[in-house]
Amino acid sequence: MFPRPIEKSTPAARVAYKTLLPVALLFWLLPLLAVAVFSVKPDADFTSGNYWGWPSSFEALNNYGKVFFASDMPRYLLNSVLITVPTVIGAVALSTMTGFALGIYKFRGNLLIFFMFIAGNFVPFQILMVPVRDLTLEMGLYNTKTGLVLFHIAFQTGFCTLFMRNFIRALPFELIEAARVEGVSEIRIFRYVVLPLMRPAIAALSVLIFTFIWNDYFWAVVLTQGAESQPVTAGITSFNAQYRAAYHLMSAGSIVAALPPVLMFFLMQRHFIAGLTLGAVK
Amino acid sequence: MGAFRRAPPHHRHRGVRLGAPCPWIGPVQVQTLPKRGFWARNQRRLAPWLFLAPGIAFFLVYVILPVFQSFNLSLYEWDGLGAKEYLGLRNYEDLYWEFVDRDAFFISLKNNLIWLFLYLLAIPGGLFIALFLNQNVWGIRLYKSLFFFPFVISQVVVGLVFAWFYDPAFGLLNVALGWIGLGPINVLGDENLVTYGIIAAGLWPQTAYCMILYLTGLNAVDPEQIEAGRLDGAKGLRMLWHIILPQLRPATFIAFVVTIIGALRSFDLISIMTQGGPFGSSRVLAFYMFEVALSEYGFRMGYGAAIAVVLFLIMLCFIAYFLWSMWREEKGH
Amino acid sequence: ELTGDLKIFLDTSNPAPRATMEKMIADFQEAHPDLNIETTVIDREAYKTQIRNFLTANAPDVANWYAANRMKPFVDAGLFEDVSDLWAEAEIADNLASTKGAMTIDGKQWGVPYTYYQWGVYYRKDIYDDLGLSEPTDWDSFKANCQAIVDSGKACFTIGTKYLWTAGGWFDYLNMRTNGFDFHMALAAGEVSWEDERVKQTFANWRELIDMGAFIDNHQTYSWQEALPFMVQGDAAGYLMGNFAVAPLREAGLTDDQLDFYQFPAINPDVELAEDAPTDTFHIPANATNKEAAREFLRFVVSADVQTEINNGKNLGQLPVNAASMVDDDKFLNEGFKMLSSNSPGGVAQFWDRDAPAEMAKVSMEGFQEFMVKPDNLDRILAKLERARQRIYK
Amino acid sequence: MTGLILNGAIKRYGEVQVIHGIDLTIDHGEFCVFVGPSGCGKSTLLRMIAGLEETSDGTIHIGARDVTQLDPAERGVSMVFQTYALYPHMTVAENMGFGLKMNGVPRAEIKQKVSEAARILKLDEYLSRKPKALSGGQRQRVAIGRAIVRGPEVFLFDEPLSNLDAELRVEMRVEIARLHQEIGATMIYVTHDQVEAMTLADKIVVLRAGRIEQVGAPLDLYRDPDNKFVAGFIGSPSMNFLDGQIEGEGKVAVPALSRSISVPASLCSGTGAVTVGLRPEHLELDQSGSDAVVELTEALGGVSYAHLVCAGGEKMIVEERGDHRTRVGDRVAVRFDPARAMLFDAKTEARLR
Amino acid sequence: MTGLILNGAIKRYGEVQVIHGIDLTIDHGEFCVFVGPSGCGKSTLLRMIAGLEETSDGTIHIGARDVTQLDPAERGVSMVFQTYALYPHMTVAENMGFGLKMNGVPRAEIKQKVSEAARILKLDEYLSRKPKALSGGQRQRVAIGRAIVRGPEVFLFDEPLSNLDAELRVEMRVEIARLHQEIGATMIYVTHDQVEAMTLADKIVVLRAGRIEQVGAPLDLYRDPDNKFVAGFIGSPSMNFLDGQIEGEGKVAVPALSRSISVPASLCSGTGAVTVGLRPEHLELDQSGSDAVVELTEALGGVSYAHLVCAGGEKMIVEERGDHRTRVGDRVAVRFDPARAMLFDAKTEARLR
Ligand SMILES: Nc1ncnc2c1ncn2[C@@H]1O[C@H](COP(=O)(O)OP(=O)(O)OP(=O)(O)O)[C@@H](O)[C@H]1O
Ligand SMILES: Nc1ncnc2c1ncn2[C@@H]1O[C@H](COP(=O)(O)OP(=O)(O)OP(=O)(O)O)[C@@H](O)[C@H]1O
Ligand SMILES: [Mg+2]
Ligand SMILES: [Mg+2]
Repeated sequence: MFPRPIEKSTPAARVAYKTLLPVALLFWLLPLLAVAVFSVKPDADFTSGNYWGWPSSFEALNNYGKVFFASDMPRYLLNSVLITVPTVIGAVALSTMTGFALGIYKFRGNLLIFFMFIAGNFVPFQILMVPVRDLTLEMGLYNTKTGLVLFHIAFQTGFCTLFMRNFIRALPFELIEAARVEGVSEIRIFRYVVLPLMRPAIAALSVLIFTFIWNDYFWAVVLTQGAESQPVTAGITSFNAQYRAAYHLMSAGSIVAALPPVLMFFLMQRHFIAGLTLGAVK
Repeated sequence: MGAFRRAPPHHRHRGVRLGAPCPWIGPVQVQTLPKRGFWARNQRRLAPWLFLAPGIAFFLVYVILPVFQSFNLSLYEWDGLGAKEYLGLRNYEDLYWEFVDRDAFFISLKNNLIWLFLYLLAIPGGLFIALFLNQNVWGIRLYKSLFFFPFVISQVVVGLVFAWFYDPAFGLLNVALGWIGLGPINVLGDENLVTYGIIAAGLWPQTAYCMILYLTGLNAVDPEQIEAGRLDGAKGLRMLWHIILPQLRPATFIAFVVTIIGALRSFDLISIMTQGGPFGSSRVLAFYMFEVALSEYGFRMGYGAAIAVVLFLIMLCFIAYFLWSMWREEKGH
Repeated sequence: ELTGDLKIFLDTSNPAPRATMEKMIADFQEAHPDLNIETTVIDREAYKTQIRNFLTANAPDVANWYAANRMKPFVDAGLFEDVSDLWAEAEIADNLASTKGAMTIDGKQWGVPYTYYQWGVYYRKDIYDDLGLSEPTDWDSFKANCQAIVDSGKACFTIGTKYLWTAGGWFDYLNMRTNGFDFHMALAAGEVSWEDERVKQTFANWRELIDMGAFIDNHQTYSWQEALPFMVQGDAAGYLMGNFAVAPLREAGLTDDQLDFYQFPAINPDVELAEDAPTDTFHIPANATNKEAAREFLRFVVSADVQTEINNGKNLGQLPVNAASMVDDDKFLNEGFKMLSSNSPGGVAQFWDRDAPAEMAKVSMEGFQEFMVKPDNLDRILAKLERARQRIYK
Repeated sequence: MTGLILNGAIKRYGEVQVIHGIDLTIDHGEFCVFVGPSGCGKSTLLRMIAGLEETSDGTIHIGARDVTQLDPAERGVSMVFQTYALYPHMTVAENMGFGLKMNGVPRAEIKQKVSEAARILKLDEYLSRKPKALSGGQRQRVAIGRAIVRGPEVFLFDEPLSNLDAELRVEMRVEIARLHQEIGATMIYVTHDQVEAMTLADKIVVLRAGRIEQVGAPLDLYRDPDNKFVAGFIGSPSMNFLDGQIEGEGKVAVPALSRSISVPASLCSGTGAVTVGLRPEHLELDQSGSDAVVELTEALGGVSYAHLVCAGGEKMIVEERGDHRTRVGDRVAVRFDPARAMLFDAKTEARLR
Repeated sequence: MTGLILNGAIKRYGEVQVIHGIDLTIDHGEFCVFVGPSGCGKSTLLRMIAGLEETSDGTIHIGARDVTQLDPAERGVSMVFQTYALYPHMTVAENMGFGLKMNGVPRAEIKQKVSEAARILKLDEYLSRKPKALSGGQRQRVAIGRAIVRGPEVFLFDEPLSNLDAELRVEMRVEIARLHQEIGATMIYVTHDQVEAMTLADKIVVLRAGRIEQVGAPLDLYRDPDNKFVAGFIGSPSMNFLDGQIEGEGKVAVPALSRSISVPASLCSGTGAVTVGLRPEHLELDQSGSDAVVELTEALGGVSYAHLVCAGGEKMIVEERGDHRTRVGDRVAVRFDPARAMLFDAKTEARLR
């Protein structure tokens, strides 16, 4: 392990390290903590200029109550869920299949197709903006969640394929050969041998995609408008406008918007980090 | 799909009984000799295409074709409503003049370069934090996750938070500057500072990302090599430089790629924090193109496409580099 | 008798205007019970881009929008119905004459207005009283007032230029007062060079204010709403803004005793006063299916009674477009109405970003913002705008 | 009968040919071992038989059927992989029954066959465990069980024991021998372990660079190799090779030992360079001479190996048993029964006999 | 002199103690091998000597210096790892010279030392290659070269050959023995391979569960083990153990062979259960008897092993040489020289002598 394990150094160094950790963390998360504190402050603190002091009273219930019951926030949150969940399912489904095909079979053009997915994944997505918007319009899906979902699925398939293919590559190929010798058809090999083994990858990827999509702003702005279909990232900006300088409500709103991916991250932390390792560093 | 169905029972156990029945497990038939339908004969050749079809279809329609459509569109003038007017390379010529005149395009390009270089600071930053956190004390896992936190939050929220942080009237930055006796500065309102201010905001989550990449990389460092290094008398920074960093190359590579791409794609933060202002001085290509093509005063689709094409060409260098190194690795196997 | 479907798209998404519109449509429905009216309200900002889609894809029968240059792209693309026939009808021809210009392109009319509002200086009367100041009547008293306010440690004007257009309002007034309405319109139409001496004079006047410290600091980081608290808290004494600013200012606690309004005073005594009065409009998309009902609806909207009703203080709180309507008994509406109807001989402009083509508006407003922060850059800014003009108005 | 016949089997990867026309007959019930140095094509040949690699040319018959073009599943073979290739997400029972299940065999029948195989392999207790809860040897047994369950005509093993540690390897080797005795099926077994090959095989196939060097029973190869390669490959420690020169008349000069040895005259037609092969276990040392110096001794307890350097620098290894052992630095004479020496043509490396 | 002395060396991981007070002296220039079953603490002990693990208690002296608290780099030791631990991004020359470079040795001197080591290890041609372009054996040589270059007083090897295949292992083993002769430094070598231990060691240290079972020269351990554990551990195939019962008067009944054997009376004090140890190479078979049935034979060429099952079900292995070999199913008598049998206390497992 590098650097040298701290347990092996002097007790003084150990204590120093252990005190430094929370201090460093505090600094690192300072902006966020500020928002968290903002979100429980009363309106009056802002008019009286008490931005950075201790809240004069705790208005968490009040502020969050307003966010949930007196704004479009719930609507936006629901939209986000309705956009994110189908996208995750779709992208993961498509990419397990492409990853399987590219990881297992040797055929002409394999690497070419694989590279197509990778290159597409790294394309600056702005270049897709106008044509995709037109395409969505033509399909009558402009300003619908479906339109957004379809695009997200397609675009994420690039990254997911890279991820899944590398994962499948790392599976022992003998497993597939063993199944072939036993007379299992290719589709059943996928279903009964490979798919169960990909569970960790699927979990990791789902978490990753969830955060990507949940946090997407650009495409939300390009392909949707208005509360009936926009996700929370876009919603929060109009929430912003709606509440002008009501920092306490904006903070509460931001926190609410950030919460689902954060929760997801904490619940699935292991998968998330594993996912990064599997898909990225490899 | 007929080929998928299992062969009918009489076929299935037609079971040519070849050779001696294997006495140890009772009579054994050669399992199945189904009629070799088209699918059965060709499944290994067809299966990959079957699995690829939906993915490729989606990807072609939504990603690959649009790239070419954008190339095409950049040769036209089009406001999204009426007929397209063919211009040839006029859009690019205009971009050229904007560049020469140091107009919006020049500023965007310049800012993009600043983004590219400064964003790379996330890599050493991430490495530093990763080294700091790569210990085994109680609760370290929680610390690691909390340090990773900024990456999970939407850039929209990050943008808002930093905008408040920089707020000239009450922002924490100016409060802090006040403590050390420096005058208030309006980071987002100063055309010389604004880009750096936004980049700093962007570095926050990006550093977290690089940190996690390095943490996983450090996990994979071969402990025996560290021990060999210790026997060889390498310590501290020399150990880091000679033994650890070379082993972190895969992590560095990925960090480099995602950071470059993140820098070139930067849109959310600018859009949230400044809308490209003040007076357009914080624009980058990605934002400029959105502004030109889809914002309230925009709808010059062709021109926007031309900007996107330029951005794409820059990115193409990196994509090519990435593919090239992947290709080398694939061949290496 | 009208039958069939009538699809109406609205951008009046804020609660009050939304209720007003829904009430008005309900009244129309009552008069035409066999008509099947379907109303869709879209977020105001979203509407601006979405209109491009629905006008081509699935057009409603009626849609609202803005006058002047703002409707030009759709007129040019043939997406709005020519409603000159309506304007030929006596009722409309007589009572809506003042807004006819704003609805006219190529000599034809493409829609009808339903409301408009004045611009001008809203100010803290209590502060003026404290400092012993009164409403200025000319450029010198305007500056003198301002100097007095600045000397008292406040800013004369709050403004938030993050989204640029607020700077456009200042330019409108300074330019119209310096060079007159016609010159202003010619500039918007790209007929005058930005490096013209007259334009420079406008900026020279503006610079006097800037150098004086008339505007709040860091305005480039605020939106127009974020600039309101400066006025509310008394750090700034005035705000050049549209009448829609009144509602939030009142909401924030300013009473009608504290808040007052004056017309932007003359600068060049040789030019006639002209005002900004942005007009909101209704149009019939060219692809509409029930144009007959749509025309009837437009007639209904501009009729005197309806205008009185929807523009009153409880509803839109703005000015009716029909000369035969009553202006609600609101201090600011009354002042505004008086100003527009009797003290705006030079003409009525829509607003810079509606009068100039979008692209020019964007570039120029960015220049205005830069100028307000860095007045020394003026020559560079004007050179840039001139280049843009040459490119944009081919 | 379900033997196996390869007829001119050839494998090419693109331009490169790695199997150069193998002709081989394996009888029903025979235990055939492929040995050869790494990269010689053992695995490739086995995989061609399994159908996992396409055969570029030639034919493969299993029993009476030409299976060259068939899918692996239709060939009636089972394969045991070096890495076991157990499905980690299935229990032992599911692993063993998976192939049957996928082929629509009724559940009761699967169950019966699996428990029968488990009994044979003493896996009964582990049927509901997942592979990762098993030791290496148990996993290997499951892999074999999976092969058994399908009741194939031919079993294929690709270095099945090389992932086990030394002790377990010995144990499982005995197990496999017992299994072959018990079920009597045809088995083809790839290994590069001398001992496995010698102890398990009915017939050893020695491969080199995609060609068969010799086929035969283990002791036949040991006693009567066809060429220098096989002689050197079979037997451990390896046979010592010394350069020799035919002096005619059944005499071969061996400069390393500075003497000539007599061999049957029939072997020495004409003159020419030969290689003399002497197995370590057929040599004896004698302190009275000075053919060579002991450079190193390796004492393993019951046996030790003396590494000698001859006058000319040639190296030899001699096995010593009993209580008297030489020591490093001793000068020794090397004695042997000339009848046990083998002669090889120095150029073609073919055995002279 | 630069021998090595361990004095009550103890290692604890938290609560768990894994090395229980080792006292051991290794002389200068000695080749000392640690053997023992997996997990007995061989690697831990070696790493404590290297300084890679802290010593929880006790002291370690190298030469006259107490190094217990020193950094690895300061102890004058070099280590060769099982996985080689070559720096993949450096060339062979850089790998070998890295330690010197870190210690500020002038470049010319590094170069000279590296090429000297390369010469000894025959690596000259590969100096500018990266490790991944080398074969396993070459990598192992580079790892050794890296250790040599620093000219340490003590070399430490942790199973350096276990990642090589059988053939290379033999080759490298001889290489290491030669190296030891050539440079004469103190070497400590961990392995679980019998043959390596027997052939390389001047002194073998047999460890079990963090304690030393016996220390001695290889053949001493083979001939004169202190207890059943060492007896069973040293020698391959393992010693056969049969239950016995002292009948007094120098007689031990061995039910498995249904007879008694005579042993020196001094060994049989009182009555009680003993274990009789018989090495496979000390047994002979005789077709004339029926002590046991041959269950399996493994013919390796010069030698074969007969696996016997005695009447009571006990198993034995017997080594056979020469031309006459038994066959499976034969009923045989087992003969041996009773003087070669060893007796162990059935309870304490200590050798009775
Ligand atoms: N896919 C392939 N493409 C090209 N050459 C290949 C391929 N697979 C194997 N080879 C070559 O075929 C030859 C035989 O390989 P094979 O794996 O059969 O050897 P082996 O005898 O099993 O060796 P080992 O004992 O190391 O397992 C090797 O030279 C190898 O390089
Ligand atoms: N970091 C550790 N924490 C706790 N116990 C450990 C640690 N490292 C090793 N051990 C324990 O110490 C004992 C000795 O381990 P060691 O690696 O020295 O064994 P070994 O003899 O080298 O085994 P092998 O032959 O498998 O390499 C083992 O029981 C192991 O579980
Ligand atoms: Mg192989
Ligand atoms: Mg070990």
